[in-house]
Amino acid sequence: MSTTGTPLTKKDFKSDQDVRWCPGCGDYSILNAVQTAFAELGKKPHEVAIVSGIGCSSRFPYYMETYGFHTLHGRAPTIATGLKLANPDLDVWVVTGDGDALSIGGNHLIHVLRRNVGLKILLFNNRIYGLTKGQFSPTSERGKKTKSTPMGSVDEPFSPIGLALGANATFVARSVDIFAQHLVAMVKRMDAHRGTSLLEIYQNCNIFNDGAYKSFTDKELRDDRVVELHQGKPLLFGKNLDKGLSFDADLRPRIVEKADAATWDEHRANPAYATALAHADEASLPVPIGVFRDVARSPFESDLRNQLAVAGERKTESLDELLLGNETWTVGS
Amino acid sequence: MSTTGTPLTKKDFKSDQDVRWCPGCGDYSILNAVQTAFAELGKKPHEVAIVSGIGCSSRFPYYMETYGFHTLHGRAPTIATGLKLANPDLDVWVVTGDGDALSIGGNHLIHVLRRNVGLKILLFNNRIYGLTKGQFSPTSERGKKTKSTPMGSVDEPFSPIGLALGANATFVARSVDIFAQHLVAMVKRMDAHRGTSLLEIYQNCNIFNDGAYKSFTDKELRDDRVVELHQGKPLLFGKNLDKGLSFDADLRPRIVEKADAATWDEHRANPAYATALAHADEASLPVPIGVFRDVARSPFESDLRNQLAVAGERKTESLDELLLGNETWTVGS
Amino acid sequence: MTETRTQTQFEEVDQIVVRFAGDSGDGMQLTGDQLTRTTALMGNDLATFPDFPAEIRAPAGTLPGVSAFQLRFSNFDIHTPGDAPDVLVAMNPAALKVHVSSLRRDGTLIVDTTSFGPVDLKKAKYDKNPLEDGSLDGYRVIKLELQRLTREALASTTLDTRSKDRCKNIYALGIVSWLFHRDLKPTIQFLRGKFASKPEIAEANVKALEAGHLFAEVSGLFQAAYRVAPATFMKPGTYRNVMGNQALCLGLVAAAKKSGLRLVLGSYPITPASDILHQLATYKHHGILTFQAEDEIAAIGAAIGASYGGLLGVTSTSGPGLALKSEAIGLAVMTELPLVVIDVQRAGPSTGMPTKTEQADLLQAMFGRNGECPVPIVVARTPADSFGAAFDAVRIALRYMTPVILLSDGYIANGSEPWCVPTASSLPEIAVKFAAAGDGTARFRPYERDPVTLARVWARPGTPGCTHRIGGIEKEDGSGNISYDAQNHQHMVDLRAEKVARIANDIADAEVIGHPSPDVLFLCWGGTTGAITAAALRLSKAGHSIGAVCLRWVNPFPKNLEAILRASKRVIVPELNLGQLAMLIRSRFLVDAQPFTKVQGQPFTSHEVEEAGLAALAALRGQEVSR
Amino acid sequence: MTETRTQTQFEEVDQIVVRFAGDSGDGMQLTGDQLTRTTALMGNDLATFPDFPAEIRAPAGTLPGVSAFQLRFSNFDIHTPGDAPDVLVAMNPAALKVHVSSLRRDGTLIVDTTSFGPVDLKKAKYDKNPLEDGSLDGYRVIKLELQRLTREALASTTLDTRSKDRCKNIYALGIVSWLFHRDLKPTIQFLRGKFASKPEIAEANVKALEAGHLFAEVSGLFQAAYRVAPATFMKPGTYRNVMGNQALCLGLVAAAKKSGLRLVLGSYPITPASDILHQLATYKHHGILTFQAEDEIAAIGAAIGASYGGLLGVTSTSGPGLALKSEAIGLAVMTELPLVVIDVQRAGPSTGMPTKTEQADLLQAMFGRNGECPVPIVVARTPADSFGAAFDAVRIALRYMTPVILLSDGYIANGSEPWCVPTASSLPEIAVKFAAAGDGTARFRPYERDPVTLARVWARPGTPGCTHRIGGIEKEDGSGNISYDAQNHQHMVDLRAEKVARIANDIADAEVIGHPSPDVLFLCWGGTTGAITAAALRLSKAGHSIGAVCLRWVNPFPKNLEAILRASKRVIVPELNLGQLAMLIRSRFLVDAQPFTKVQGQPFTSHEVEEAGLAALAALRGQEVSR
Ligand SMILES: Cc1ncc(C[n+]2csc(CCOP(=O)(O)OP(=O)(O)O)c2C)c(N)n1
Ligand SMILES: Cc1ncc(C[n+]2csc(CCOP(=O)(O)OP(=O)(O)O)c2C)c(N)n1
Ligand code: SF4
Ligand code: SF4
Ligand SMILES: [Mg+2]
Ligand SMILES: [Mg+2]
Repeated sequence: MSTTGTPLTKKDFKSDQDVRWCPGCGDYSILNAVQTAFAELGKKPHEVAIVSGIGCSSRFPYYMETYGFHTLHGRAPTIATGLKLANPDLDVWVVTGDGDALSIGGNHLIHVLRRNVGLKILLFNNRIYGLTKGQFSPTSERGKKTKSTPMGSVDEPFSPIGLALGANATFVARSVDIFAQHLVAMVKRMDAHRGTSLLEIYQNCNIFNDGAYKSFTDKELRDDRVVELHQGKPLLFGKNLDKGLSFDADLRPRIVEKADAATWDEHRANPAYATALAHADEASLPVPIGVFRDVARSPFESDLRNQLAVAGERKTESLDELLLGNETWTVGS
Repeated sequence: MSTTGTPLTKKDFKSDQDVRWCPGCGDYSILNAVQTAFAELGKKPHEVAIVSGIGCSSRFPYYMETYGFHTLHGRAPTIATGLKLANPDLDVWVVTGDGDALSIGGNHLIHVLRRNVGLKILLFNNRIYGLTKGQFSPTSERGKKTKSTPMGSVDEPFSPIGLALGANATFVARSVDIFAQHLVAMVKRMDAHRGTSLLEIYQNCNIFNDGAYKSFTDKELRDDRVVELHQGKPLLFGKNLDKGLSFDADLRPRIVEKADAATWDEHRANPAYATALAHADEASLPVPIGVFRDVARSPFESDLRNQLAVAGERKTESLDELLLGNETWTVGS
Repeated sequence: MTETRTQTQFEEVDQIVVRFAGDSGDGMQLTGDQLTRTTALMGNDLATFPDFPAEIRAPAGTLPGVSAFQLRFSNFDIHTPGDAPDVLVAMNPAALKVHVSSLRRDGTLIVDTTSFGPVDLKKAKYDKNPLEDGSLDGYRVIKLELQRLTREALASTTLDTRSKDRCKNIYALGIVSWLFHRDLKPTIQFLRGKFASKPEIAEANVKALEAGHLFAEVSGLFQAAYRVAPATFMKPGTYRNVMGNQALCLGLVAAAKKSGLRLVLGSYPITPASDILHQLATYKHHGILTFQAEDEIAAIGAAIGASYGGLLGVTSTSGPGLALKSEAIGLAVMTELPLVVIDVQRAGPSTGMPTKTEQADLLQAMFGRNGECPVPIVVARTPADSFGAAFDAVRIALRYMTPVILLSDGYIANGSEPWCVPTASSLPEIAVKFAAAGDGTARFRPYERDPVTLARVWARPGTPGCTHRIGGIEKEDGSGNISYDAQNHQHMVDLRAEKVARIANDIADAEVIGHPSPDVLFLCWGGTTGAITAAALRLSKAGHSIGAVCLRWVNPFPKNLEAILRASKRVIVPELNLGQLAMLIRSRFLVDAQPFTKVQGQPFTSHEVEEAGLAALAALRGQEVSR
Repeated sequence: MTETRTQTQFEEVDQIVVRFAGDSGDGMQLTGDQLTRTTALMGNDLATFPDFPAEIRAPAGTLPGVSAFQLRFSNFDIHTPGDAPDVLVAMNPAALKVHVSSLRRDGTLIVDTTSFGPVDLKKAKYDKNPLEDGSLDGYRVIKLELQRLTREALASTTLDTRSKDRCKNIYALGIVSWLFHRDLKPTIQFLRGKFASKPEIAEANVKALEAGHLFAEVSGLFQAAYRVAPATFMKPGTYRNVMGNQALCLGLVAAAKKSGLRLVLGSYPITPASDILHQLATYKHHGILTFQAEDEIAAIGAAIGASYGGLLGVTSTSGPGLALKSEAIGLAVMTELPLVVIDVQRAGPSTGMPTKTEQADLLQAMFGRNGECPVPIVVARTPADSFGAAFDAVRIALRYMTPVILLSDGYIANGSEPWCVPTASSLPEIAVKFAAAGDGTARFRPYERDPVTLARVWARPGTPGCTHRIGGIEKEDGSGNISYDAQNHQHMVDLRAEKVARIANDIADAEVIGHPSPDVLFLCWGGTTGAITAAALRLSKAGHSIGAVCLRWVNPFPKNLEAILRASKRVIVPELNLGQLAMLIRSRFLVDAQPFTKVQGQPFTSHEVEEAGLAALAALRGQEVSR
């Protein structure tokens, strides 16, 4: 709770509440990474507010020594929008789950993205409903057997990044709970963006969807199964960065020689390339992590605030003048 | 109301209710085109159900001699989903507006698209709220001055097609209220698709947003300002189809010589090219109409019905057996 | 013919009720608005009732397309726009069909005969021509070919015929202005302003207005013009005319200024609440922030977020939107944040009849949330009273750290009346105190309370040393930590109820209008106040033991209400629903309050209420005799 | 030591209440379930009360992580899982801390002493070690190092230590099984089935079970084992044990089959309603279609769509979800479509305490919609009664063409009791008639009604000649065309209310339990039925003039309710809210019904209710004397 003096550390972002996730849950690593990043960014606890929805992930604010609001299932983006409008200088983060953000809250999510409200959204994607004990979510793979789909789900999943790009998001990135350094770096990148930044974090729910990302996050597989996006750099992967990723004529990503690797540009105005990667097949291609898109557009809250300023310059009017309006008459005593 | 015998005509799809749109509204042309298409497709009125939300556009079902359900603002896709699950053989259409589909109803829209429920969605996009008398909508251009935004809106609009592609839609197309033939053709294309088909229809609201599309739909401008997408054909436009459209390295569409025009393929698995077109700048480039995407994926309702069939084969159980369950004991008399 | 001008007979009357009815394209609302403005400026008391069609523009000439505007003005204190008009202006057969039956017997019917052909009659579902079949015999009918008259008047202009025809309503306004001795100047000024960029049109309209006025005078069609002296009963002060939604917005802004807080409105358009969004959007120079959200839930979410951020969050909607906001209102209750939720009621259920009025959301406002979730409810009673209701809503929300639901309805929202404008300095200050910055030594306790109001402390995010977490899960009092403790839950449920109950300490006592200790008491709330006040005043003046209480707060009830109810022998609750307030009163006080209801999308007429009062009185006397 | 085995003392008792409490990872629910199963199969009457923690898995050893399961079984008719347990099994200090106070004075406390180190005690917020500070003196304390015992018992297996430790709860179950003379076979069968793919684990568990059983017998720690004879009062028939949510699902399926309609469930997961979705999802072979929607609104939308399509639409949720569905329920009312809306209530307001029970959604169910929007409400009263409630909900929804809200709560939903299984043929048929195909000569009129029930005609889309349009706008009766007519609106509002009122003709009369014409009447609804029935029966048996009515339908009320209320001298309404039914009763009948409430996330104990009854009786007698 210290608010002055010496540089803050990770510990200064820990609240006094017991953390109540299942032992082994990926949420712990994310909490750790965010606290680390916040400390390294030199944030002050009282300048940050974290707004969440409902879900295991949405318990996050309780564990952070910042301002926090644990709201309603799916509605965090709306409340965070109001908060940001109220106080554009406040550093507002949103924590949400795949169910919270993409099932019940899908509409609010795409609307903040299109508006480019200055919110930083951490989307914990465990491809399952954790808190309600294991139903499939809008990011669960087809055929997923869960309590609510004993014969397997028949829903095609969303690509959260693809959806965000479709909604005209200005900053979209992806990381993984256990890639601590990468995750910290991504949190810092989000922080630097003006407008909405969305970070999809692959998160393991070891109780209801254990190993969801094992096939590409396991230590031994990682190098061959993950490709990191770096601005202006070729798309390389493999232990010695000896393989490349490129796009065919239909813009389908495909594995190529190192030399033929496409160069990544996160600043492209048109989201088509990022879309191509977002919808790439996870099973057969390396999974991209890093920044998919980062383009500039003025944040909603500053445009709105600007209008107030302009209006204020154009017209001054006392409360009395306002109440009286243009047409009055007087009744004498 | 005739239901037998001789081939039906457009008139057979007219209900006995007075049409109550403003004189000159684009909705009239759309009504006409849909009635024409239905007749030409040989549909029978009782085999069709039209579900709508709330808005001027959503009055549509009242004017069609079919089954019709005028539901709640934004919720038509949910009710249509239930109806299609109840009766997969029924021909279910959804009529919605830009506010209905993309503002309050955005989440339901992206979820039916991802699930690929067998619904045919006509999205009347007039870039305004008609029924509530003229507020800006999620498709209104930035800076739009309306009753609710006297200093101009600061919201970035959605590209409905871009959003739909982001949600993994299997069929997405665009047409214009006054392009009667094209519109009829598009309605027929939708009809042929299995799964969700979404048609965005640019519609003029002559009361609250008159001339929204004038700059490219006016007779004199049309040839130079509209490009029709045709499967396997180059992207050509201009009076004599003498200009072409292609994509630069960043996949930004740009105007090129006829010979250099890109070939359109609506069947691409990856939605990136379609996305590139969907987000193209309307002011500087010809506006694409036609089918952006048409790919195959099994419809939600048939997958779900299949599970019932499989389950039925695997296990037969009488109601008595079900009620008794596995473990019972008897109390004697 | 000029000499006739000077011979104009003026009949002095104390009030006039006039209704304009025509196609929604005919500009009836504009016509009515102008007559109202002028009348306000001439110092009469007045009340208006615009009646919109459901469609933006139904096909011309059809019954659903009819739009109407009623104005009543007087030299005495009036409370409703009147039951039956003295004068009806019907611009086409459909308007005639819909409205003629409400015209006063022997009333004046001005009818535009331009379109009474077979097709027009059919559109209006007339079998025979009503102008010819004797069905209008009881009225003083004045048939005018308005289209021809207008065209003739504008013959010298360069306008095309269609544009000329569009001036028809202004021509009619000219006629009516003469008839009621209304000043033309305000309208002329308005027309020149409105069409500033099209001076041709402006002048054509002015010409039509003056021509209509002249025609009325010289044609000799009218036996006399009427004059209503300015109202004199009014308390001294500066007056303006306001519509309900407008007054409500002014109340919000005034309260925000008096509290020193910026106001953030989160809203989603819906009839008849949209004008609140529109109006507040024009107050940006007062620091008012409006946000048109993607839906009602996002709208209230943004308002809650703004309140959490230390601003004044407000959200406005109508019944179906309130239904959607119910879950979020629960969050505001649980997190004890100030918030004003405005419901401008319309006829339901479901989509219902959006352009018609009703008072059937009271129980939804009281109970439409999961769990024990008490919310105070304040109601706007008349167009001008909306100012005070809104001001009060803000005051209580901030003082008690609670969401407040403000109920208005379509009838008051669009109706208008004169309003004695208060000076800013006469309005009470609204004290707001935020938690002060801490030094980090003591943990901030967000659920510490004011012992009097039970309001919790409000800390603005950004304040050093006050970091804290809140949410919708039950929390420990004081610390605000999550708690599943059984006793704590009971405590918190009781406490939230008690907090709302204590608001009774902060609201005005109920006042009895009419007979001071009546045998028959009308108890009403909201938009029926005008009709009930009028009835109670008239009946008590006529010597009947009848009075009325018109509630400003429905939850909690004012402290003196119980005594008033018990003192009267019969309580009648007139409501535009099936008896919602009656049900609250009955269960709370175990008093045999009788609902008197009407659910027709229309307000009560004073007459209906008077009859109900007299019937109750008669029944009571009968009982007393037979006892 | 084998000879001691034959010397076991069996004490015959008529009932036992046992509670298991441990970490949420300790498998308490599974242990309880198995003991319940066995007990059911042994023919006792029983009732259970599982009490979940809010978190999936709070940190091991902490207070919020404690999970408990209480079972009461008997040879006589019981109605609740019991107030104070006779035996408490506490698996760690936190479990001890949370639950010991409810143990009967002189009750048996079996406590696992494995983890009572300083760290463990601190996690449980114990300052001192309760095993040593004398605070447990009043109880018969049996301290066991369960971890060591289990490890020893499994020493010969190849399991790793962690897996061995996981068998601890089964070892404890073995002990308890001996103590209460419970058969081991059903549990052994279950374990072999559950771990079919891991036979090693299965056998280790079986071994632990048997070892626990043997240990209890040979250790001599217990003075005696207890035997509860099978219940004999039960009516003859075939029984099974059912949980409330399960019985509810069976009721839905049975009703669907009896109506010949396919059932479509649209749902969105939410505690404690999710199991309805889970359960129905396993009935695909019965043609049941389940759809996990993107949210609660989509869920009810799909259900409404299915009903419009001619199937039986059902949606299930808990309080916050019901709030979100309110707008759509209004649509179902307006379009008069059959629909069952299930609300398994949990403690509110807002997110509240999701794993705790409450009855505070009654008024939301009654009034939580815009406009006058009546919906019938049926309630589940006990776990097994949920079957009938669900069946009735479907029956009325189809017969009256109306949405029906079915209220259950967390306490009944997860509780279980024996259920006398009806045969399919004994269940009433539910007649459903769809509009027949037309030849297109006459326009189909979707709002033509059955004169008795006022139900409108139901036409399945796809039927030739029946095309029609419906929607949420007010409609003309008969034709179903949009109508803004004032009189029609009044007619339709009245008619929708009347339709719901007429359901009273089709529901069972209220029955008085206990004293047949009591001076003090308990009036209750839903999940408090067990406690109130028990109290009324005991008190009336003891000679007090106390009886109870436990409502199945809350809207409309049964026809004979008024007479019953008026016949009693005092009406007490025990509810887990602040008095919601009481408020409906007071306003409706103007009877001074007194709420007796508790809002602690926990059910009433019979004891609490008995005290309230006796107090009311005493007050009444006092009054009678003083009169
Ligand atoms: C209105 C409402 N509906 C449903 C729920 C129940 N609920 C709580 S969390 C949740 C989903 C959680 O999934 P996700 O967002 O992926 O979070 P996770 O627990 O996996 O981190 C649901 C359905 C609720 N609390 N409120
Ligand atoms: C729950 C709810 N919120 C708001 C409204 C008000 N409303 C009706 S239609 C509409 C928007 C209409 O815009 P759009 O969907 O674009 O249809 P259009 O009228 O332009 O065809 C709104 C906000 C409503 N009927 N219900
Ligand atoms: S249920 Fe899954 S997501 Fe939730 S806390 Fe446990 S491991 Fe984490
Ligand atoms: S308001 Fe616009 S969209 Fe609506 S009917 Fe009129 S012209 Fe058409
Ligand atoms: Mg999740
Ligand atoms: Mg629109």
